[in-house]
Amino acid sequence: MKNETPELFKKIFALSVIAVLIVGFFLAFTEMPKGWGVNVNGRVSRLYVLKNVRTATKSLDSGKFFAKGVKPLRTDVAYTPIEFKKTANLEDGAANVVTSIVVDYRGFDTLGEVTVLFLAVSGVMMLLFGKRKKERKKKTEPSLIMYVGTRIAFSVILLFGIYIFVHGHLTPGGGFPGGAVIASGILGLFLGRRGYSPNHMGLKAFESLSGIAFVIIGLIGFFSVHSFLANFLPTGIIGDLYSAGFIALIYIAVGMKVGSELAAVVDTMITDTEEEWS
Amino acid sequence: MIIYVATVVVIAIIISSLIAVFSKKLLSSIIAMGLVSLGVSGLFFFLQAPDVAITEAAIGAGLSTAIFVIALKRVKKGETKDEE
Amino acid sequence: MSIFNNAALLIGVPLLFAFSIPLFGLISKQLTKWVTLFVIGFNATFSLYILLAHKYPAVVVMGNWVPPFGENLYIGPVAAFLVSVISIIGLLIAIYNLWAIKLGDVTRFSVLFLMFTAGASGIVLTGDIFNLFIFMEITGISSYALAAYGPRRRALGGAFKFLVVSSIGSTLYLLGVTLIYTQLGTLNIAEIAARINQTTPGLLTFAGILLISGLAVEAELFPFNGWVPDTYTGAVSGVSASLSGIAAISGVYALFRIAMTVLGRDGAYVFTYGKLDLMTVIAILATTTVIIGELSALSQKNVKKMLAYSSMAQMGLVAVGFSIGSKLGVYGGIFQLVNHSIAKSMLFLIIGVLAAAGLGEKVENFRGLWRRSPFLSLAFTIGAFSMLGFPLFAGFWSKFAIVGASIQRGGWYDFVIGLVLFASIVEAFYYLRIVTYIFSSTEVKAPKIKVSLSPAIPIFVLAVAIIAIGVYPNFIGNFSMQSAGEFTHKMTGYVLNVIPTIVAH
Amino acid sequence: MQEFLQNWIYLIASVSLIGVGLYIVLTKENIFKIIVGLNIIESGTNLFMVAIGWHPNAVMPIYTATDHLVANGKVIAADPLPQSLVLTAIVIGLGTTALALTIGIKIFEKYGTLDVRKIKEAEE
Repeated sequence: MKNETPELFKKIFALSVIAVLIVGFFLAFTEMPKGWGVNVNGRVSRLYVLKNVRTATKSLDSGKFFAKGVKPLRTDVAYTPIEFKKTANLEDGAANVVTSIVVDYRGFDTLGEVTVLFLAVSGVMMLLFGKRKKERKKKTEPSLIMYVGTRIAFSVILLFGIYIFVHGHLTPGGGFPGGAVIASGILGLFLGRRGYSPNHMGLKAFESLSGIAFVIIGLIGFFSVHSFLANFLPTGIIGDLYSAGFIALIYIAVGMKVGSELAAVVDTMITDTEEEWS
Repeated sequence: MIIYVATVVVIAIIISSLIAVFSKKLLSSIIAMGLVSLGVSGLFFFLQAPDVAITEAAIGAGLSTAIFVIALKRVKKGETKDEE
Repeated sequence: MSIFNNAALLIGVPLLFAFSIPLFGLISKQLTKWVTLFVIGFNATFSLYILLAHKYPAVVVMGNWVPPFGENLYIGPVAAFLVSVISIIGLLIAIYNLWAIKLGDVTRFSVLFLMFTAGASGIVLTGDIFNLFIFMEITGISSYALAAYGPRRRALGGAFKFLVVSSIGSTLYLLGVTLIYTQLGTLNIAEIAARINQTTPGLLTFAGILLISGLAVEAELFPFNGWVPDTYTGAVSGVSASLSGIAAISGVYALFRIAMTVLGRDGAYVFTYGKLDLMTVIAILATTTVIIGELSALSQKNVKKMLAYSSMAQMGLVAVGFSIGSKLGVYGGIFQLVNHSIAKSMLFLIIGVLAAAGLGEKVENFRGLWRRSPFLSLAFTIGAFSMLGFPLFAGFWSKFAIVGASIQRGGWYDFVIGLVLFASIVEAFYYLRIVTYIFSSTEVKAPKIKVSLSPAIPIFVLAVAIIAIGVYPNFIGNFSMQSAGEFTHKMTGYVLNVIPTIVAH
Repeated sequence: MQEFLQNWIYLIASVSLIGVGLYIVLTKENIFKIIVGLNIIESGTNLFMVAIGWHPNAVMPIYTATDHLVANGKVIAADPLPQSLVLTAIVIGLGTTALALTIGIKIFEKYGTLDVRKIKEAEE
């Protein structure tokens, strides 16, 4: 009985917090555009979809962009038709608009995001650092089919992952899911073979070098166009594999980084370690 | 029409999130969480967001759950039950 | 809009080296700490150059997409000043870490510490409301991991609590950002700030609550600061020092950048938004924080826990200063923030040195410290006097400014005088208790404490800084005053510097 | 009915996920369960963010066969900006989860329990 009262209070407290939150959200939802009311044209995304940020920038310079008071005239920005596999030399040549926002228009966010993942992995490795324990007695040895199957599957999964991040600017996908797919292939190797352990030196080098590659691509933009993470390559014809400038390069770096990092997380978490503070 | 399918998925998601709350076993609440992620990634397809859907399926539903299970295995010697 | 793209290196260089530190770690673990030191040193030098050569106000354009369409960093007086403070304190703690961090995974610790400092600078620099979230996560994730570092098991509990509270906080922040985006269709701080009146009142009120409660976690305000004592007590002293010296600055900055620039009105005082007087709410929360923090600190036997509660109370005082809303009040808040960072990080570093010498964390353990180490005793006393606002120490001027601002503002803000007085008296109680312990004599012969060079340098520099600010407050005060102007006058101070044509009729 | 669902169903779903997650975090004592709660909150947030950029006539924001993202000079694609933000948020969520689980594992190694109350008792 003594123990139940705080439990009950806790539940009531939680429910009241949630109730306040729900009421607040309901109020906010009634006032915000939703469902049929959503209009992308009033938002900055319109410029990203039309790939026409440069024109908007020019009208910003001449003071026209915010002409009516402080209301931006995004709907007035010129519309030039974009045709798949035909239109060339757009300011951003990626057919997938989400990718062009993630890597190009808001590439700095993505650099930060890669850093967050890197830091999380660093934290995991720092906390689980220590002497590696000897593998305990195996209870079940995976069957031969499992052993061979995961090895064959791994190469297929690896190829698929690479496909996803190389085609990030054309099809849905990109560096993050591609890297995650590769990491799940490596997870399969762990399941298929007891005591499997990847090359740690290689993982570390991969992880660092791909991260460095990302920053260096950014710095090339800094030194050539004088703006960090600027797209310094020609954008080509929309829809081609060789288009969209540096997007493919960055997504390759991101894919390799995410893949090696997530593999490192899986590896660190699977291996039992003994802490040492000596 | 597709909105009705989405509604069914939403109901399924909410049910599995409730399973995650009330299940006594940790493993089943982790699986329920994975199902929530999977359902949400399905909803992303209905919301015309294939990029997000693929990422959520690979990372949120796949790897996240896998890491959870691995971590659970490491602490399995002790308690796996959520003591109410 | 003047453009100063070179400042992108303040983020780019730390990132480049953070990614390559694991490679340096293959050569030697000790090398990685030096790499961290040099990179933060570069940041400190560069930001001091920006501050002293007066390169601000300027916009840093990322990816060659001009704001409000792309992402940008904005270097105003606030950013130039606070980044310098963050980098210098980071540099000093990195020097301390050369000595303190020897065990465990030193390489990864260096990565995390470097990005912790760079992330905190990023929060202060960024001009994009979503990018702010990213930098909050960079600082947050590295601080959870750093807080869990160390052989003591209570570090883990504190770190976990911090992680849970902070991730819920950042989720709330993200929801608030999303709600504002639905109506304004932009993520640029300057554009949102200029057009905040175009949102509907109910949505704005709720979004404001979400944003403020998300950011109050890092700023250590009342209902969201349950993590503070556990985390500060559990973590290694160097980490506690960086949490109170670096993360606190960026946390308070983020809170008031959103509350004053984004959601606020232009002009000297900041009043209602939507249906809610946000500043009054913050003032109430901050006052509660001060009272709870000070009273809890009073009853602590553990010095580190006492410092943690005191840190909470001081952040409350900073927030009170900001919430007065006048230029003088914000000046007092920023000044107090910087003084607190300097003094509190020094106190934590001293605790770290003492702990390494085998001295416990109990108050009684400080008995007779004067005989054992005059240097540390003197430094601790200086820090304590600055915390309680003794005249001719740094903390005096900032508390004085906050009191002055409340008198100037008048009305019910007069209570701030009483609050500051109350805080000072309670602080005098618990800090002077330790100081009297330090200078009381013991019969027992105890060996002298040897302080090696690398922890001595930061403690010495910080102690000298406290005295210097106390004797000559104008140097820092000048920068604080400029920063206060950026906060209170949001159009001329911030928005028009980023998007000059925003109100072209 | 259809219109109501189109306007509200995703918002209701996201808010209920956030609420359920918060309930777990606030009431449960098991560390792993709290992390499950954090994950559910995050799914809800992601759903909400994508939902605010969608309208019933929306198409995918990918230029494939034609330029049907734009009709009569108006963009009819779903808003790609929140989608890109969600991509970021998902990855950050994975990082937080991994770190939280690691701290959980360490706590279990050192305290022998995952129960928050027992950890508190062990401290005192």
